[in-house]
Order: sequence, then C-alpha cells, then structure tokens
Amino acid sequence: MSNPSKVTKAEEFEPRIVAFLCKWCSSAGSDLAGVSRIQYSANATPITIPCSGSVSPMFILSAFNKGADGVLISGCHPGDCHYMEGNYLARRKLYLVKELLQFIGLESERFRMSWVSAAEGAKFAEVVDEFVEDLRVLGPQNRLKAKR
Amino acid sequence: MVNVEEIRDYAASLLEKEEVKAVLGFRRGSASAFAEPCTITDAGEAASLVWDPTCLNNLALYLVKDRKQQAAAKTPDNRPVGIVAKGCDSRAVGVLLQENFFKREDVVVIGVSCEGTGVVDANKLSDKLKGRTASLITFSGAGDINVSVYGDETETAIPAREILADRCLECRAAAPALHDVVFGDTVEARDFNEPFHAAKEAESVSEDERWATWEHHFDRCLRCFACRAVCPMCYCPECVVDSTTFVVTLGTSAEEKANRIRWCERSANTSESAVYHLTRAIHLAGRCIDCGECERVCPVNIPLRLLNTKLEKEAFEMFEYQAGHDIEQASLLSSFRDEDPNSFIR
Amino acid sequence: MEKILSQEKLREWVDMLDDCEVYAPAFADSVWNHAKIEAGVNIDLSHTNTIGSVKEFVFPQREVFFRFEKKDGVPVLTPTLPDPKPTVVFGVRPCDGRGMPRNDTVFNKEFEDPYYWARRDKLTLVGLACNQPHSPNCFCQSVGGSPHSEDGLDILMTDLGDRYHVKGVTAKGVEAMERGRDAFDTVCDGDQTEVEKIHEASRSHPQRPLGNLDAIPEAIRESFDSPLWADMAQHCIGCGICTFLCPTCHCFDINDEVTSPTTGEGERVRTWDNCQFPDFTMHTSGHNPRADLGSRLRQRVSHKFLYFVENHKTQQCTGCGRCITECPVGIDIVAVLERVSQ
Amino acid sequence: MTDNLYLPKIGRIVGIDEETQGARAIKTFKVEFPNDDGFEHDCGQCAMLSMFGKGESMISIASSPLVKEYKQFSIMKMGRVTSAFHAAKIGDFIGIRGPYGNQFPLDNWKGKDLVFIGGGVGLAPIWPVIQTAVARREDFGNITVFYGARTSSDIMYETDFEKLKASAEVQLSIDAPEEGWPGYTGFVPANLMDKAPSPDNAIAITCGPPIMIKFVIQNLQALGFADEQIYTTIENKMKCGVGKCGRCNVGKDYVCVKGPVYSWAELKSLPQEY
Amino acid sequence: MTKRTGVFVCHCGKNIAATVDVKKVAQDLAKDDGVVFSEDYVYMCSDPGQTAVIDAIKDNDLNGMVISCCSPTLHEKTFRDASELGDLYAFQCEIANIREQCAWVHNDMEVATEKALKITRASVRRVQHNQALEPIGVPVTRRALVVGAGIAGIQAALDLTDAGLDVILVEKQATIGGNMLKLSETFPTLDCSQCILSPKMVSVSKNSKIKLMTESEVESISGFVGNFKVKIKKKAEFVDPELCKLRDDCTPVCPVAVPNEYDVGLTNRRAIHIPFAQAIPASFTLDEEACLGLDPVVCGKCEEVCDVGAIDYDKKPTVTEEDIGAIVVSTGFDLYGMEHMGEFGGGRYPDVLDGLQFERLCSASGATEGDILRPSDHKVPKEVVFIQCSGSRDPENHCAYCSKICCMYTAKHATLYKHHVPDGQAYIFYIDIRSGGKGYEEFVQRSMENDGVIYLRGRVSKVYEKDGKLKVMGVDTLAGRNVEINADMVVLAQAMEPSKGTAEIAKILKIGRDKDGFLAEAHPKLKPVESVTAGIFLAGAAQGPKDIPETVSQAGAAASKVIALLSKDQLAHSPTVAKVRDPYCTGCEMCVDACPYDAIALVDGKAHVNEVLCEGCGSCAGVCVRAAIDVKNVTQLQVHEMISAIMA
Repeated sequence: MSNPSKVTKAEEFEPRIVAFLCKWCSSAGSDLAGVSRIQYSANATPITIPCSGSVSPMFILSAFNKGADGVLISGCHPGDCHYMEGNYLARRKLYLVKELLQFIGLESERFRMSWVSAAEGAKFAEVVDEFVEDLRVLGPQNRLKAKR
Repeated sequence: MVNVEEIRDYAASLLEKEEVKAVLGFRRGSASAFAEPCTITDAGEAASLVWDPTCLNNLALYLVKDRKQQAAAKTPDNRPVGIVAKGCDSRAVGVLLQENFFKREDVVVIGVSCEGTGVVDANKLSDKLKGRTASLITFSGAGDINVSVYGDETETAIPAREILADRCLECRAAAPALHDVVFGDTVEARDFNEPFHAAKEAESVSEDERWATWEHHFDRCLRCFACRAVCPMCYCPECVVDSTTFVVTLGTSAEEKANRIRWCERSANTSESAVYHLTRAIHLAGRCIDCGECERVCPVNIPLRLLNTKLEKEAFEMFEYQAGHDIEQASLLSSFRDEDPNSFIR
Repeated sequence: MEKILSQEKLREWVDMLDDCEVYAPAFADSVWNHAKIEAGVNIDLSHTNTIGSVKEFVFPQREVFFRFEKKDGVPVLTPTLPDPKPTVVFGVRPCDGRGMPRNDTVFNKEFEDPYYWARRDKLTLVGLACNQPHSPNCFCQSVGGSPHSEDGLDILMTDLGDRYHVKGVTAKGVEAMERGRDAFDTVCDGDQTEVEKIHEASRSHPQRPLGNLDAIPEAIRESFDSPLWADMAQHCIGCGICTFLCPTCHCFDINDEVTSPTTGEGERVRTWDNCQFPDFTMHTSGHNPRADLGSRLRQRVSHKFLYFVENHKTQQCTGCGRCITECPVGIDIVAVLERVSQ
Repeated sequence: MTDNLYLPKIGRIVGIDEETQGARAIKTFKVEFPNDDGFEHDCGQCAMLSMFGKGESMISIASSPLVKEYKQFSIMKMGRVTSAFHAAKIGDFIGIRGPYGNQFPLDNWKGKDLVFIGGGVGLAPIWPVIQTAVARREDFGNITVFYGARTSSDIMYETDFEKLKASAEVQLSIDAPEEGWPGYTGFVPANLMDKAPSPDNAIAITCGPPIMIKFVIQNLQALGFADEQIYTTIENKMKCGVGKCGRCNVGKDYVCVKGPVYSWAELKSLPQEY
Repeated sequence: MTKRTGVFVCHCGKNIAATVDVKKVAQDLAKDDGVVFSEDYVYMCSDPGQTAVIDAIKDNDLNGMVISCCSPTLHEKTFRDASELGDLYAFQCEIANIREQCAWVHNDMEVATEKALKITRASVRRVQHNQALEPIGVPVTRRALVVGAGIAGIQAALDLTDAGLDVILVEKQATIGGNMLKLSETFPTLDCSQCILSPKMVSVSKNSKIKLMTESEVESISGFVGNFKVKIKKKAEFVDPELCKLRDDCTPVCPVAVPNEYDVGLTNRRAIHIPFAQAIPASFTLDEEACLGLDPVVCGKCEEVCDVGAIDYDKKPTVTEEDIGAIVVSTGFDLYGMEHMGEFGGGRYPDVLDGLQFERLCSASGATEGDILRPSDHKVPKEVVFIQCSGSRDPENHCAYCSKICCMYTAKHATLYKHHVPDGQAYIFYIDIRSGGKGYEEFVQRSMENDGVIYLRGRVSKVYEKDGKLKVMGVDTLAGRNVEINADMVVLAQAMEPSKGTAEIAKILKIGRDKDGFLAEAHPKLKPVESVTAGIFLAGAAQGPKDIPETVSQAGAAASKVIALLSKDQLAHSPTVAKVRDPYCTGCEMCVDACPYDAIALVDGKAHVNEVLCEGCGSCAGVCVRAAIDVKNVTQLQVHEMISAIMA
C-alpha cells in the first residue's frame, strides 16, 4: 500500500498513470473500491470508456507520448463483457500493442492490462498499487515521451 | 526457371485481347541497376518487360493508385488491370480483396514464382560495396548473383543468400497462391532462414539494447513518409498520424478541420517518429504481407520491416493468422478466439 | 593558402580544432552520412556522397522559433535563436558545397533568416574533390559545376593517394588551416601539377548530360501544359525523399506544438516540408493548385531549372544525383529534363 | 540581433463584428498593439496572424492605412486558426507579424475613375483601397463600388456602406430575390454588365470567389477594359510570409512577397497555380 | 461555435470536501479555455443544487456542463434532467467522478485535489466536444420473463399479469413454490405456509397470461432493455402433464428410490414421481438422472403400467426463443451445506438437522405427518438444542454475513417443538437476538415466557454422540459457565446462501453479483431491485437473505418497475451510438466483423450503423485503422483531449 501522502515528493518518484476503465466492470469496480473506502495510490487518473474493446492503440501511444509513466487498460473478465465480445477484441489487439512496445524496448512493465469486475473493488486497488510500485522502481518514462 | 519471354507474351496477349487496360510490370530504368516499375498499355511495349532479382517493387501499390484515380475521375475507366506479382505481391492483392478495396475481376494476377531465390536487398549490397553503386546485377542461376560496381566493370559473383532480402530468405510462399497464371516452379524446400528469423533475432537481445537500436532509428527518421507512400496497405484517404493528404469535401465543416487530431507532431523527433512508426505497425497488424517495400525505400535504412514482421509473427504463432492467405477470413483485429493469450492480463 | 597534409596527419589537424564540433562521413546503417567525430576515432574519406546533404547543418529538420506561454492571460514569447559551437564538416563533396550559396540566397534576400545565419556563420565546410564520379547519377558538370568546384566551400581538399592537397578558399577556411598549422607541409611544384592532373582527369569522366543548359528554361516553360508531366510522374509515390535529400531544397512548414493545453505553453516549430506532399499547397478550403503528382513533379523541376534561374540566374540543382539514386521508383530528373527538352 | 522575422508582435482584439452567420461565417476583428510596436501598412498588404497553440494564418489588412490606432481583419471561419479567431473574445491576445506583400499602386491612379467589384469576403482586401480613395477623394474621378453577397444579411460593413454612399456610387446586389430589397438581384458580374461602367481612364479592382473573379474579368474585358486596367488579388497557402517556405510559389513569384496584388496583365504571365 | 462550459464541484457534505479542496478545483478550472462558469456547492443533488445548475445554464448561456461529484451511476440522470430543465441537451452534461474514484480512496488533500482537478478537467475537455444528442426511440415488447418460481417469482408474475402483461415463468424444478413449500408454519403468526402459498400457485396455473415452464432454464440472452431475445431450455417432458391422470400407477412399479428433495432427504421417492400432492403443474415427472435409462429394454415398467400412455421415453429437450421486454430474477436461496458443520456433527449424525429438515418434521405434509420424531429411531426427542448463526457471521470459517431470518425461525422451531412435545425441553444457543419486524420481538418473548424455551447466550464448541445422546458442549456467557447438554436432537439454523446456479444465471444475464455471491443491486439504497443491467430486476433471497414478507414486497416492487418500464410504447435508446465518417470509410468491413450486435452493414461500399441495434460499445472504433467510425460523445478526439488534459 503506497499512498503518495505517506512520502514527501522529494524522496520518491510519483509515476503518472493513465487508466482506461471500461464503464461496466472496471469503472464500477473502482466505484466499489470507493464505496468500501479502500485506500490506494492516487497516481492513476481514470478515463472511463464504454468498453475495453473501444480502446484504440492510439490512446496508448498518445499517453506515452504525452509523458505517461504507465498506461493501464482494465475491462471485464472474459465472458463477462457487457457487450459480450469487446474485451476479447481488446485482449487480442492489446496483446499485439504490448508485444510491439516490448519489441522496440519500452520497459514492459509500463503497459498493463487487467480484468476487474464490478465486484472487485479490492482487486482494482491492488492492481493500481502494484502498478505504481513497479513504476516507482523503473522511474520516469523517457523513451516515448515527447522531449520539448 | 522463369522465362521472361513467356511473361511478355502473356502480357501482350492480355492487351491485344483487351482483357486489361494496362499491365503493371518491371523494366530497366535509367536511374540504377535495379528494375523500375512500368505500366504498359500497348502490346508492343511488352517486349520491355523484365524479370530478375532486381524487380523489387510491390506493384500492387499501382492497383491501389489506379482505383483511387478512377474513383475520382469524371469518366472512370474501370477495366481490369494486369499485374506482375511475386508471392508477396499476390498476398497484397489478397488483403486488398479481403478488404473489398477492389473485386477479383478487376485484376489479372500474372504470378511469378521467386523459385529458389528472391530479390536483392539494396542495403546488403550497399554493405558489400561500402556505399558504392552497382552498375549491373544479374542472377547467375547457380545460386550466385553477379554484381559489377560503377567505375570498375569487373563482375564479382556474390552468393545469393548473402545479398537476398531477409523477407525472401524467410519467405514461405515464394510462388503466388493467388493468381490467374503463374510462371516458374513452386520451390518448396528453400534452405534459407526460418520464418521471422530477423524479428526473432531482434527480440532476442535485452530490453535496453532493443531500445538503443530503435531510439537510434526513430531518431534518424526524416519523416519523408516514403514507407507509407509505398505501402499498398496504406490506402487510407487520410492517415490518422500526420497525414499529408487531407480529406476535405464540401460537407467538411470548419470544426472538423480545426479538430483534426494531432496524435503526433510533424517534428522529426524520436518521440513523434516513434508514434508515427508504431501506429503504422499496429495498423498493419494482420495486413502486412511482408513485401518489404517500407524498408527498401527508407533513405536512411530504418529496418521498418521488423516492426511489421514482429506483429505478423505474433499473429501467426498466437492466433494462427496469416495476412493475405484467405480472402474470406475476418481480419486479425476484428476476430478472436477463446484461447487467445490471457496470461499477460492481471 | 595551399598546403599538403599527409593521410596520417589528418587526425592531428582535426584534434587541433578541439573547440569545434567536427563532422566527417561515416558508413553506418548501409549508408554514408555525416557523423560527429569524437576524439580518437579515425576519419575515413573513401566515401561516396553522404545520404544527407550539408544543408542539414544550417537548415535542421526541426528548428524551434520561439516558446510561447500565457502569463496572467497575456502571451509571452521567448525566441530560441540557436548558438551553436563552431562546426567543421569534412569530406563535403563539391556538389553539396555548391548548394550552400544557393541556400544563402534563399535565406538572405530582403528577409534575413536569423536562425539560418546563426548556424551558417559558425559553419566551416571542408570539401573533398571527387577524383572520379562515385555514382552513375553524378552530373555536377552538366549543371555548371565541377568535381573540384570550390564554390561554397571554405577549404577544398584533393586526395593525392598518400596525402591531401589542402586549399583554403575563404578566410574561414584559412583560419581553420592556421589552427592546424603544424600538421601541414608546404606544397611543392610536383604536388601542384599532380593536383591539376587529377582535377583534369576527374573532369574527363563521362557524366549524365543535360545538353544545352540555357535552353532548358524555355523548354520547361513550353511544356507547362504537356501531358509529359503526368506521364513521367505516373509511378511517383509522392514521398519526400527527392527534396529532403536535396542540398538545395529549402521548403518548410511552421507549426505550433502545444506542450500543455491547460497552461497554453508550447513551441512554434519549423520543420522540413516539400512540394511533393499533396497537402503542401492545399488551401484550407480543399482547393489545391497542384492537386496531382504531375503538377508537383513539374513544380520541383521548374523551380530548380526555370523559376530559380529567372530569379537568380543559376540552377537550383548541383547535380549530386541523390534524388535519382534514392527515388524508390526510378524517377530520374536528368531523364525528365531530356524528355522535356525534346 | 537583427529583428526576428518569425517573432510576432502581440496584438489585442478590441472589437468583434459578426458580418455573416452560418457555416462560412465571417467576423471582423479590430486589433490594437498594446506594446505600441505597431506597423504601418499599404493598401492590399497582408499580415500573418497567430493564435498561439493553433498556428498562423495570412489575412489581408482590411482597414485603411490612414487608420493608425488599430488594424482591421475580416476572417472567414475555415480551419484551425480561423476557428480559433471565431471563438475569441474581446480582450483576447493574438500574434501579428507583417505587413507582407505588395500594394495597390494607388498613386499611379491619380485622376482616374475607380471601379471596385467585390464579392463575399473578397471585399476585405479592397476595402482599404476604397477607404483611402474616398479619403483622398479629390485625387480621383468617379468611384463606383459594386458589391454582392448571397443574401442581404451577408453584406459586410453594412453601416460603413451607408457612409460610403456620400462620396461614391454604391451598387449592391444579392444572389436571390428578397422582400423589399432595393438593390440589384443577381450575381455580381451581371450587375456589372447591367451598370456597364466606362473603361475610359478607369481602373477596375476586383476581389471575390475565384469563379466570380473569372466572370468579372471576362465582363470587364467585354466592356473594353484592358488587362493593364484590371487589378485583383490572389491567395495561396502561406506559412512564412517572407518568400522562403515555398508554399505560395507560383512561377517565379512568391505570392507573399510579390503578390497578392496583380494586374490582370501580370497575372496572365503566371502559371494557373493559385 | 464558441465554447461556453460550466463546471460545478460538489462537496457532497464532507464526503468529497474532506479530502478534496473543492474550492481550488472550481477556481483552477475557471481559468481553463471555454469555461465561463465554475463554482463549488455543498450538495449538488439537493434541490437548491439542481436549481443552481439550471440557473447557471440559463444565466451563462452554457453549451456544456460538467458536474464533478459522485459516480455517474448515481446522479448522471439527475443532472442531465436538470440540464434539460435549463434548456441544455441532456447529453451536453457530463459527470466527473471525484468521490468514489478519488475522495473516498485517498487521504492526502494535496494529492487528491490534484487528481480531482485532472478528472474534472478531462470531463470539461470532453464535454466541450459533446454533440447535442437526443435519445433514440425504440419499440417495446410488452412481455416479461420471471426466472425462478418461488414465492418471489410467483408474486412478481401474478402482479405483472394484474397489469395486463404477458409473463413467462421459468422454474428449474418440477414444481413451482420453491423453499416456502417446505415450510410448516410461518413466524410470527404461525399460519400454515402451504395454506397461504397453494392458492397463489393455483392462480398461476389457472392464469392464461402466464406461460409456465417448469424443469426449464434460461440458456442465453441477447438484445437490450425492452427488446431482449431469450433462449429457454426445457428438459425432456417424458410424462405428458395433459395426459397424466395422477393415478399413481407408476411409482409402485418403479425400481429406483432416491432421496426426496421436497422432504430434504428425510424420505425417498421414485425415479418417476410427483414432487408432492399439490404440485403445480399437477403431473408426475420422470427424473432423468435417476431413471434406469429411458430404455424399455432396461426397464420401462412405468410406461407399461401407464394405460393413458402419458409416458414417452423418446421425448427430447426443447429450446424456445422468446421476445421479452424485461426480466425479474428470483432464483432464491439454498441453505449452507450441513457438511460444512463438522464441529456440530452436521451431515454425520442423523439427528442433527438443518432448519428446513426440521420444518418438514413439523409439517403435516411431511414424512411424519407433523409428529416430531428422531430420524434415527423415530423416538420423540425430549431435549432439543437449537444452534443459531450456524455458518453465519463467521468470516474465518463460514459466511461473513448475517442470514437475518434464523433468529426468528429458530424461535418458531422451539415454539412449535413445545407445542408438539409439551414435556420436552428446548434450548437455543444464540450470539444475540435480532427480532426487528412487526410482532417479531413479541414472538420471541412468548417463546421464552409461555413456552419456557431456554435461551443460552453463547457459542457451541462441539456436538458429538455419546451413548445414544448428542452431547452439546457450549458456554453460557451470561452465567459465565460451560454448558453440557445431552440432547436427543440438534437443529442448526444454517446460513442462507444464493441457490445453486445463481452464478450461471448471473453470467448468462450479464448481471453482477456481490462478494457473497448474491445478485448485486444497481444501488444499495436507491436502486434495491434494479440489477446493473437495464431491464433486469431482482426479487427475493437471490439478492440477499430475507423473510417472506420482505420477499413478497420486493417481488411487488420489481413487478411494478417492470410494469412502469413496459407501460411506455417506446423506450429511449441511448443516442451515444457509432457514427461513420463517410469520406474516411473504405468499406473494409473490419467494424462489421467486430460489431457484437450486427449493427453495422455495408451500404454502397461504406459502413452504415443501425442506430437501434448499436449499443455504443465502440468495438468498431477500436478496430478501424482509419478512425472512420466513432462513438458519439466518446469520440477519439474526445479521448485524445482527455489524455492531454490529464497529462498536461
């Protein structure tokens, strides 16, 4: 558990994460985390999208280009997609994105995907905290970040 | 062994019988020892057609250009076009058919088998010659390619596998599966490289080394867009990343123009060029048929083909998908299987 | 000033230019290109022409004009004029050298481009004469140049096998030679005659002919409406290779790159652009004065061999041959001019 | 350091007039130089206007050189930059550099009749000429201003037109019939033929949509105007404004420097690439 | 168009304001491009709050509104309705969730405020590109499906038909009635369960508007609220209910005996059987699993003796597809398995029973015709120990939650026992007594005072058999001593859990479940009978432990929700559907293949969206390499804007 408040900015690097959450499962799951008052890192800013299947690879590349230290995409568990198939399409597409990013040598930990259901508030918190921990180790993302 | 005369005769007869309005082929050019593309509309010109390991281009690009021109024309000429196509080129036609870009009857595929060889890789040759220009490149037939250098006319024989393009060394379908006629034999056993050999080597090194390599390359990109311009699959009316062609119709509002998304800037930075190239790669996933044109035309020799073959490798190994092999199949990204990889997801 | 420099002393001279950034050709990624010379690295001048021309040193692919931001609603602009170290480029081929004065004209004229000149004033070009053409597409002589032209160079070196003949052409060049004084030997008569012999021999090599240069402008003017252009551009893919690699093409684009949409911070940036891109001349309305590949090929050729001649009495082409060699589909400006002239 | 020709001066919008509505809306902006570093300009010249973060756009200066306190620009909503202008409020800051381009040779026209023919937003580039000519009324003979718009509500500078009538003959037209429209109904070239101004010792200055210019010039020639008596302006995509970036290049000219004002005689010698 | 965006940041009392500096968020955003109004307010959802929204829109002539508050699942509709009252299109109002996704999960003010700012700013940038959309009208199927025919399902079905709706009532078992059938008397009034249930069951069977499908299960569902298509699988109907004359010739000849689920295993039944005398549908049925094999060669005795020829072994299962407008899920509960209660001898000793088994002992229709006898030796038990919270309120070993009804039915059991065995002694081990409800507390008191039931406050550690007795080792925490009782019978008030198959049905219908596996309501307070999926409602113990009156009222509530929904002749379909940008589309059909709803087809070589079928999932936009298709108000441009707003 790594709430930024526990450390002063000076001593620890605070990763910036863009989290794309599907409306029906993962966003609802993070709502549940809220209702259950589960405390977790504030480093991930959520963007709610209809379905993980609606994620365009451009979103990910753009987030890294704009300086994201990590990108999280979270959807419904296989078989649970509110739209039946969206997360299967997402899984295939994002597998390729992941492979591509690794291929050109972006640190593989920086791009993450998770299945979080509406009932998994605790899991959502874990996913974010783990991600933040791993990114802290890596430090800032400078490989795809626009240098301006 | 392909007899170029047969290709010429066939092309000529197509034009004579007016089965096609033109035949896309190769001819000797003035610019270099490599063949250049040509579009012949008269049976008489068929004699100028050539076929050898210097016929690098994927002429399917010109099928695309023709379709676009006809679509824009006031009086379109939609007669079929003939195209001299290698194995990879015919797969390009396959993907274009799969994506309904044109219909099967719009094209006459004059297939040519690369048989035991393929085409010469200009970069490998350049390495051999340390940047000097070849004035003559011929196939000896004995697994060698004879090269003579400008300013020094003596011919040297170079073993084919040393200067053949990687994609040819890795090719599993040297003979066009999709064709109306095919010249040359289908050579099954090609004791060259395993499929995706180059991509596998590239991914075998450490993460930092991989980044060092690609940072070096992205940094050198000139953003001349030759890779996109030459790719038969890059037929989008407007590219989503840094297009140089804008779709503006009477209906296009000022807002639409003002709100064009700039996913990356025109600046040739490492970061912006990375977005450009990675977008191209992912948008070609399941569509790249490995004609290697993007890599060939790059003036600063960025090994662009690797990005695409990496994804085709995953498509093949993980999803049993091969671009351009089945015109009827749903595209890679709009289909899925329950057993698709899941372990990478938390 | 003329001097002799033995092969092994070249490095010595370079090391004496220690307060400068020194570039020389290097073979990497299957091409020759300019590379920064770090101490101790040996310099290989056996190069054919570099893929990038020397214009990159004065007209980089990306030039930030200024940064903008908002301070309490008011825009604040901070110009970012470059202040480079003195830069010396070795192994510049005479064709590239000749490109430089043409670029100077463009960036000078009544509107002086401070960004260009900030770099130009700090740049010293050390040329290397071509003892023989390194590509079948060389045609420097056909456009009024020569394999040992000094035009635009600050120093011209000639390879005499075991040693170089080094001639200071401009004050800048002479100064650079002064700094390396100890590395040089004096020129003896034998050297002089050998240089002349080599230069003469280099001129005797056959090159792509252009026929009567003076007749070309008229030929182009007359062919303006000819279907030739569309025909010659039939296989053009509309990429930017020919112009980006050209030592004299100077067209560019200016864009605002926003770094923070919320604070309104960003940079106004100049990037290379070129007349072969469809959007280059496209009006916002969608109207495009040069909508097709034919008219764009015509523009490239006309600009170099007609318009520039009309304005500056010389071609905007130095015969380096890059646009021919590097064209992915074999479009050949010499062949184009031949057909236009017929 | 020599002054940096790519560095805009800061301008402040002090007035916005909505000229026309709709998809191709036109707004007229009055711009001041808060840092008192403004510049003088001549009739027909343009300025490169910036919306920082959006980019630059070349816009002709629509106010008379005689007006010193501000510069006026009439901008049609077309793309990124012009849309940003249309979203701007009074008090917003912009970038402005110039003046660029050549001018209408007003001094060579002393004692001549002036016939202005404008259509739509094309009135803007010739408006300063009209204003100046009127201000130096005694220098010229008859001044006639033809102007046409799609509808009566699309007419630019409406109030100024009223003032103008005092010192010039104003011929307004609209494309389609409207209740109670006093002026001519029909296209501008037709209105021109209808009034048939005399070419004797006259200069015709026209600007508007390309198609209008085409027919206006045909009709002027039919009325007996020589190519040297006809002036117009052309626009091309521009980025630098100082004859370097190559976009506006037509023949040997960089329109941003040699243009935008051309006599028909000059224009005929240029390739049709605008 | 000039952007005129308004922002409201809600304190939500202290819920948000405690960790987010709402004033700062509002003030910072006031500086953003296009934001012409930005304020904070203590309770946005309150009446003054909503009025403020309406006024802000009117006063500032806003064309976009962002309310930064709680999750959109709560108040998106509230504020969109308010926006409409202010003459803003509902879809020009967006919610920024800074409570559940920010204030409640962080505790550092600075950090949380920064994040809240990003979240809100992203919504602002998004709303500035929102289109003014209006809902799409779609026709409604005025027909409801009720899944599970216990008391909840029966009640819902009957209420629905009262409103004139057609109902399909699907039940897994051979008879409707569910768990309530098994009960003897019901607390606190002690009226006979069957006497109040049977009439309802009969009216179901007599109701022409109800299509009853027993031994049936929902197989799959497609479509959307108002227009579902549901596939229902019915087991093979080996005995034709029309022909069966209930003469019971068949059971005597049936060689197979299996435990009778209706008697909770206290008795046996045959493979061919009738669940119980008053079963609905009134017909014998053949238990496929138990039967020797539907093959005359193997057995076939029942077919031989059935002279009306009601039996046909060759019957096959049938699958029918039904058009449905809305669905009520009332799949009920099961008792937590006795096998988990090893320490109490559950499943080990025949005389250790669960609550339902004890109900059967008390029931006149039960194995013992209402005499309470030990299953082991049919002797009358003289000392009976009742253990409450058996399996409930025990996060370590069993269920964490309270099963709510055990306190009451245990008191009832003890009372009933005393009525049957006046000289017997009943002991109840309890943690505490929860007797909220009309007449509940009085009922418990009566059991103590009138029936002399001994309540022992404390846990039982162990139950084991010793010389024919069940030794119950417990503590009396009030007296502070260990207690040891030699009991003849032990009754465990087993926890309630969701009935078997709840997970499957939830998956099929795409409705969520809570951490305990009960069906999840859309909102714990404000949407207690709605599932997370529009058009699907919840009733009864499947949603959480509850007693009969609660179940019946929830069933009524669910029914009235459905009635309200289906009373409209058109339903509003969300207008945030996919839109093709024609000039960019090349007709490659990737979107067509990707669309889960077959909502896209090629028309003249370009993709065309059927807006009624489109659910706006964006799978099409996710695969289109040309960005030629977008979901309205979640366009790629808008996501791009949100990303830059966050990274700025």
